[in-house]
Amino acid sequence: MVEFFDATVETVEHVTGDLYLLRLRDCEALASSQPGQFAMLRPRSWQVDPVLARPFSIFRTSGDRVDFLIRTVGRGTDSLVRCNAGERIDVLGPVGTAFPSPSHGPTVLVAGGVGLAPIGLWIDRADDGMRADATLIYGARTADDLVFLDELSQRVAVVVTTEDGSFGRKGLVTDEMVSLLDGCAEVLTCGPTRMMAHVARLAGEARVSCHVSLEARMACGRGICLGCAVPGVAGPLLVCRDGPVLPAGHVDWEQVLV
Amino acid sequence: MVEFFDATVETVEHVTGDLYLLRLRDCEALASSQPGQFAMLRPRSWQVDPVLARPFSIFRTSGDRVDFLIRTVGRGTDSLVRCNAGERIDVLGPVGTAFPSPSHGPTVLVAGGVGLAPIGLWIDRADDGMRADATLIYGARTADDLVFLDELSQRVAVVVTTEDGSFGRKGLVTDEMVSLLDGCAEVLTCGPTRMMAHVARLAGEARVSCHVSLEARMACGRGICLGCAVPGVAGPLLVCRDGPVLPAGHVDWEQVLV
Amino acid sequence: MEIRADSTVDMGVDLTGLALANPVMTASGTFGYGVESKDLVDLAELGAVVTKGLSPVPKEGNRAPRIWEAQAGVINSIGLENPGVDYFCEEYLPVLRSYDTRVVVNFFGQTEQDYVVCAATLDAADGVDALEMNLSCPNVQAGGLQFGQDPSMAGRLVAACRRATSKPLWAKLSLVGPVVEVARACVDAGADVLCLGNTIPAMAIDPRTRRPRLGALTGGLSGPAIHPVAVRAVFVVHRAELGVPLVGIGGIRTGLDAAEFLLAGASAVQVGTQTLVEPNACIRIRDELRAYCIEQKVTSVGQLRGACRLDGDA
Amino acid sequence: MEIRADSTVDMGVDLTGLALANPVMTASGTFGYGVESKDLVDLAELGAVVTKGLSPVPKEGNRAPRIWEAQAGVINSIGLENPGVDYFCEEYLPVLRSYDTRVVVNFFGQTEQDYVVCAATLDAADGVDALEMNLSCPNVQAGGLQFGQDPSMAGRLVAACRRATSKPLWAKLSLVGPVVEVARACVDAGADVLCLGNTIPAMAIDPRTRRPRLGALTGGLSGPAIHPVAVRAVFVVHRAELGVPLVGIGGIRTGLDAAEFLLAGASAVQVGTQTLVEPNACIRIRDELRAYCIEQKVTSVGQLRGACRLDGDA
Ligand SMILES: Cc1cc2nc3c(=O)[nH]c(=O)nc-3n(C[C@H](O)[C@H](O)[C@H](O)COP(=O)(O)OP(=O)(O)OC[C@H]3O[C@@H](n4cnc5c(N)ncnc54)[C@H](O)[C@@H]3O)c2cc1C
Ligand SMILES: Cc1cc2nc3c(=O)[nH]c(=O)nc-3n(C[C@H](O)[C@H](O)[C@H](O)COP(=O)(O)OP(=O)(O)OC[C@H]3O[C@@H](n4cnc5c(N)ncnc54)[C@H](O)[C@@H]3O)c2cc1C
Ligand SMILES: Cc1cc2nc3c(=O)[nH]c(=O)nc-3n(C[C@H](O)[C@H](O)[C@H](O)COP(=O)(O)O)c2cc1C
Ligand SMILES: Cc1cc2nc3c(=O)[nH]c(=O)nc-3n(C[C@H](O)[C@H](O)[C@H](O)COP(=O)(O)O)c2cc1C
Ligand code: FES
Ligand code: FES
Repeated sequence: MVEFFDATVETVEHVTGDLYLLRLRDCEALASSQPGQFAMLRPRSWQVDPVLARPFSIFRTSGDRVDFLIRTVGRGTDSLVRCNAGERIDVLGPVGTAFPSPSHGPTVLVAGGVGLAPIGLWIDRADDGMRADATLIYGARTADDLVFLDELSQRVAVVVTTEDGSFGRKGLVTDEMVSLLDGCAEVLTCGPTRMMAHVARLAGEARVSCHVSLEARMACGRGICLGCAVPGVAGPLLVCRDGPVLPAGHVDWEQVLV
Repeated sequence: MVEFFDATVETVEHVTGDLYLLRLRDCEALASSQPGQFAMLRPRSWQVDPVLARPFSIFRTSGDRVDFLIRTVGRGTDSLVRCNAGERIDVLGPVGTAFPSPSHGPTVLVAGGVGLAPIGLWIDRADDGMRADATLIYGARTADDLVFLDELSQRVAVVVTTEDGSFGRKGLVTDEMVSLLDGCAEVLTCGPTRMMAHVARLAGEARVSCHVSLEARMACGRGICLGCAVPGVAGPLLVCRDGPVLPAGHVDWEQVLV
Repeated sequence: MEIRADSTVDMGVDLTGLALANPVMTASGTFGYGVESKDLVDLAELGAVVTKGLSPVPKEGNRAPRIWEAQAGVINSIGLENPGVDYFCEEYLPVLRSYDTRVVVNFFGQTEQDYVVCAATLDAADGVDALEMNLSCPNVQAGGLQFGQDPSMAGRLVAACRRATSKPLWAKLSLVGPVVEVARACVDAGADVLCLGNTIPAMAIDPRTRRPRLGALTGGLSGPAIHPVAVRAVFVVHRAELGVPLVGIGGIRTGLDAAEFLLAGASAVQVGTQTLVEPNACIRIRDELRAYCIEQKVTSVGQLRGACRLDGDA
Repeated sequence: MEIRADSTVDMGVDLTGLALANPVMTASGTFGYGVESKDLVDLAELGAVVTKGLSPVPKEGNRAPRIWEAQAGVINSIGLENPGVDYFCEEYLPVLRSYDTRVVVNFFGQTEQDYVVCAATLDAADGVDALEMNLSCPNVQAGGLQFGQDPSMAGRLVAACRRATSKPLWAKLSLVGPVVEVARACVDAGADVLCLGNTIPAMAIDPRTRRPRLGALTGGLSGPAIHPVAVRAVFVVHRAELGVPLVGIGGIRTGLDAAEFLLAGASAVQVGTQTLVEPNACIRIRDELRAYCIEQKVTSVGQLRGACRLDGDA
C-alpha cells in the first residue's frame, strides 16, 4: 500500500560523473517494494521552490534503509544530492506497477544509464535460479557512467556497451540484444525512451514478451492529477498508476517519441 | 564609492540566541566604510527565492574582511546564516550616510539589540580621546541577547540595561539616558524604531544633537527604486540614500510609528 | 506554532446554507474524486472534498506533457479530463457518501447547455452538498471567449444553472480580468458563494529544443507564485460588499497563507498544488490555522473574516 | 554556458525605426533615469535605458512601506513617484545624452491630457529615442478604470499620443485582462511597439499584525513568479500577427529566461526586478543570450524571434 511519510537522509555518496547514491532511513514502508516501483521524494527544505516532489526508482532496500541512484539533470536532482545527513524528506511510496515475476526461462535485462535502478532491484529480488537464467545488457555513454559493475557481474551475466567504446563493446545496448533473444522468455528494460522504443521493437520482432519502465513528469505520483499521461494504444496511460512498468505493446511508441 | 562585487563567506559563527557573526572576505571595497553605512547582501544560492538582497550594517572591518552581526528574523536572515564557508555572496556597498564625525565633547551612544552593529563600528573607528568621551548605553531583552560586552567595556564606558533585569540595570535604555544628557554634545542611536523615537525625543528635550540610524524594507539599496521611503518632516526620505543615518529632527516620528 | 490542547477554537464556517466543520477544503483537480485518497487521508477531517471538474459526457485530456514546474509554481494543462458526471454519480458518489465529509462537486462545459445538464444531474444526486461552477472555460458558441471573462456572459451562465438547482451554487472565477464586475454579475444571477480563483494562463518554452514545455502549448499557473494575486482578488471582491461568502484559492502552503485569505475577506479556503505534494496538507493547514487563532486570541475562526486592519484602525 | 570569443553573433535588433545594439534593456522603475548608475554600469552596453515613469508634473509616491517580498517575486507600491517630465528633460537628459546609449522614456498620466502633454514634451526633447506609454494607470475621468484594461479606451489614448509625437511610440500593456484585444487596439491606433507587460496586481497581509504589508494596501507583483504569465502573453499576442515588434518583460533572471520571450515572439526584452538586485544584470543576460545563440547555431539573435517549434514543425 502506498504510504506518505517522512524519512531521514542517512548519506549521499557521489558515485561517478553525475550519479549519486542517496540513502534514506525510516523507510519501513518501502521495505517490500517490488522491482520497478518508485517513490516520490521531496526534501522539506524545498519550501516554495522547487514545488513538486520528484520520482525515483527504488534501487536497493535493506531493513528500513532504501537507496536511490540519482542522476543530476536539473534543479530538483541537484538540490536533492546536496542534502545533508539528518535532513527530512517527505516520501510517497511505494508507487506504481512492478516488473512481472520472472517466468521460467531466460530473461534479458536491458538497462541504459540510470535506468539501471529498477533493474538492480530485480536482480536483488531474484533467486539464484532466476539470476542464472538472466543476462544484463548495460549501456552507457562512456566508461565513467558505469556503476556497480563488479557487484552486478557477481550475480548475473553482464554485457556492457559504451557509445564511445571506452569499456565493453562499442555501440548501443540494442546491438547486443538480438543474439540473446533466441529462446528468451522475457525482456525487461529501463532507460532513455528512445532506447526502450528500440528494445521494444526488437523484442516484438522476435515475439518475445517485453516490459518497459516509462518516465514522465509527475505532480502527485498517485493517479490523482492526471499529469503523467503518455499515449497508449488504447488511450492515455498514467505512468504513476498504470505504470511505470508496462507491457511494451500497450505503449503508442510513435506518439511517445514525438 | 558604492561598488557591486562578489565576496566569499569565510565563517559564520553563532554568537548567542538568534545572533550570528558573518565574516566575508574579498571585501576591499568596504574597508573604508564609515560607521552607519551598510551593505546589501545576497547569496548566489538564492536564485529565484528569496529575490531581494538584504541590508546589514557594517560591524567590523579588517583588511579585506568584513563582519556583520546578524539577527535571524525571517527567511532571508535564516538562510544567510546557514551559508557555508566558501559560498559566494553578491555585495553592494558601502551604502548610505554615516554617523557624523565626533565633535568634541561627550557622546552618548544608544544601542538596542542588533542596533549595536553600526555603533560597534563607530567605537572601532574612534580614537582614544573620542572613546574616553563616549558612553554606550546598550539594551537588550535579556542577558542572553547581549554580545561582545567585554570587548566593548575595554574601550568605552558601558551601561547595560535588560528588560527582565537579568544583567545590568533592569529597564530600558531610555531610563539611563537622561542623567547622561547633561553636558552631552551628541547622541547617536540605532535600534528598534520605537526606541529611537523615544531617544530622539529625550535628546530633543535636552537640546542635544541626535542622529538615528533608520530601517526600512529595501529593494535596490541605492536610491533607484524609491522603495525604502519613510516619512520625513520635509517629505519622504529614502533610507538607503538620505539615510540610514539621519538627524533625528528630519524624521516625522509620528508618521513613522503608525 | 505550538497547538495547546486545552484551547478550543470554533473552526466551523457557514457558507450560505452549507456548514463546514472547518474552513480548509481540497481544490478541484488536485484531489481526484476523494475516494482515491481514502487510505491516505482521513476524509472526515477535511472542510470539504472538492472534486475534479466534471462535464456532461466523458472528456479526454490534453496531449502530453501536461505538467511543467515553474518558479514557485506549477503549470498544468490536464485539459479537464474526466469520466463524465453520470459515471461520477454512479461509481464515486456512493463511496464518498459513506464517509462523513462534505462533498462539493466541480463542473464545467463548453456551452450553457453543458453546464445546465451537469447542474441538473448533480441537483438530483444524493450526497452532493454544493455545486462549484468552473467559469474559466471557453464558450465554443462565443468564439472561445471564456465565460468568466465577460460579466454578462458569466451572469447568464450562473442564472441558467441557478434555475437548474436549489442546492448551494458556487461560482469559481478567474483571477485575471474584470474580477469585481464578474463577481457582481454572478451574485446578481444567484451564486451563493464565490471562489477566487482558478489558475493564471501561463507558458514555458524549453530553450534547448525550442518546444513549448506542455503539449497543449499553454497551461494554468498554480502554487505559491499566485498566492498574492489571489489574496488581492479576494480583498477587492470583499470590499465590493456583494453579500456572499468568498472562498480563497491560490498558493496556500501553510496556515498563515490561509489566514491571509481570511483576513482579506474569505470565509474558507481551498488547497490545490500543496495537496499534490502532501496528501494531508489540508489537515495540517487546518491545525496551523487553529494555532494561529489561539495566538491571535480569537475563539472562532469566523472572527478573522475581513479582519485585516486598514488605515486608521487601531 | 561558455562564451567562445571567436564566434560572432549579430545581437542587433530593429524596433520599428529604432535600432538597438542588443535586445536587453532595463525596465522602467528599476533603473531610475540611468544616470544614477553611470559609475556601476557601462550604459553603452545596454540595449537601451528605459527610464522610470514620468508625469507632466512632479508626483509624490505612496505611503510606506512600499516593498514586500513575495514568493519568487516582489510586490511594490511605489506610486509612480517622479520629479516630472520637465525636470527630467533639464536635469537628467543632458547627462544621459553624453553616454552612447539609447534612451526610451516611460510616461503616464491620470487623464488623456496628461499623456499628451508628456508625449509632446518628449517629442521635442533632444536625446529621447522612443516613448513608452504605461497604460496600467487609472483613468480618473472614467471612474478609475485602467486605460489598459479597456480596448477602446486604450486605443483612444494611443491615438492621442500618436498625434503628439513622430518618434517611435511604445505601448506597455497589462499582463492581465483582454490582452490581445487591447494589443490590437493599440496597434490600430498607431503604436509602433508593444511591451508585455507590467506588474500583476497583488497583495500580502501580515498575519501577526493583521495589517497589509504595503502602505497602499495593494501593489504590483514582479519577478520570477510572473515570468510564465508574461511569456504566455507575448506568445498569444505574437500569434495574433499584429505586425509590430513585441518587447517581453517579466521575471527575466538569465539569458535563457530572455530566450523564452524571443522564442515566444518578442524582438527584445526588459529586465526589471533582477536589475534591482544586480545592477549589471542586463549585460550578463545579454552575454548569456549570445552564448545561447552560439549553442543554437544562430548567427543573429533576430532568428530566434517566434522560433518556438509548434506541432508538426521538425
Ligand atoms: C517512474 C520514474 C522513475 C525514475 N527513476 C529515476 C531514478 O531512479 N534515478 C534518476 O536519476 N532519475 C529517475 N527518474 C527521473 C527523475 O525523476 C528526473 O530526472 C527528475 O525528476 C528531474 O528533476 P530535476 O528537477 O532535476 O530536473 P528539471 O529541472 O525539472 O529538468 C531539467 C531538465 O532536464 C529535463 N528532464 C527532466 N526530467 C528528465 C528526465 N526524466 N529525463 C530526461 N530529461 C529530463 C527537463 O526537460 C529539463 O530540461 C525517474 C522518473 C520516473 C518517472
Ligand atoms: C540600513 C539597515 C541596516 C541593517 N543592519 C542590520 C544588521 O546589522 N543586523 C541585522 O541583523 N539586521 C539589520 N538590518 C535588518 C535586516 O535587514 C532585516 O532583519 C532583514 O532584511 C530581514 O530579512 P528576512 O528575510 O530575514 O525577514 P523577512 O522574512 O523578510 O521578514 C520576516 C518578518 O520579520 C519582519 N521584519 C523584517 N525585517 C525586519 C526588521 N528589520 N525589523 C523587525 N522585523 C523585521 C517582517 O515584517 C516579517 O514579519 C538592517 C536594516 C537596514 C535597513
Ligand atoms: C493539476 C491541476 C488540475 C486542476 N483541475 C481543475 C479542475 O478540474 N477544475 C477547476 O475548477 N480547477 C482546477 N484546477 C485549479 C485548482 O483547483 C486551483 O484553483 C488552482 O490550482 C490554484 O490553487 P493552488 O495554487 O492551491 O493550486 C486544477 C489545478 C491543478 C494544479
Ligand atoms: C520598483 C518598481 C518600480 C516600477 N516602476 C514602473 C514605472 O514607473 N513604470 C512602468 O511602466 N513600470 C514600472 N515597473 C514595472 C517594471 O518596469 C516591469 O514591467 C515589471 O517589474 C516586470 O518585470 P520584472 O519581473 O523583470 O521586474 C516597476 C517595477 C518595479 C519592481
Ligand atoms: S503524477 Fe499525478 S496522475 Fe500521475
Ligand atoms: S532601497 Fe531602493 S531606493 Fe532605497
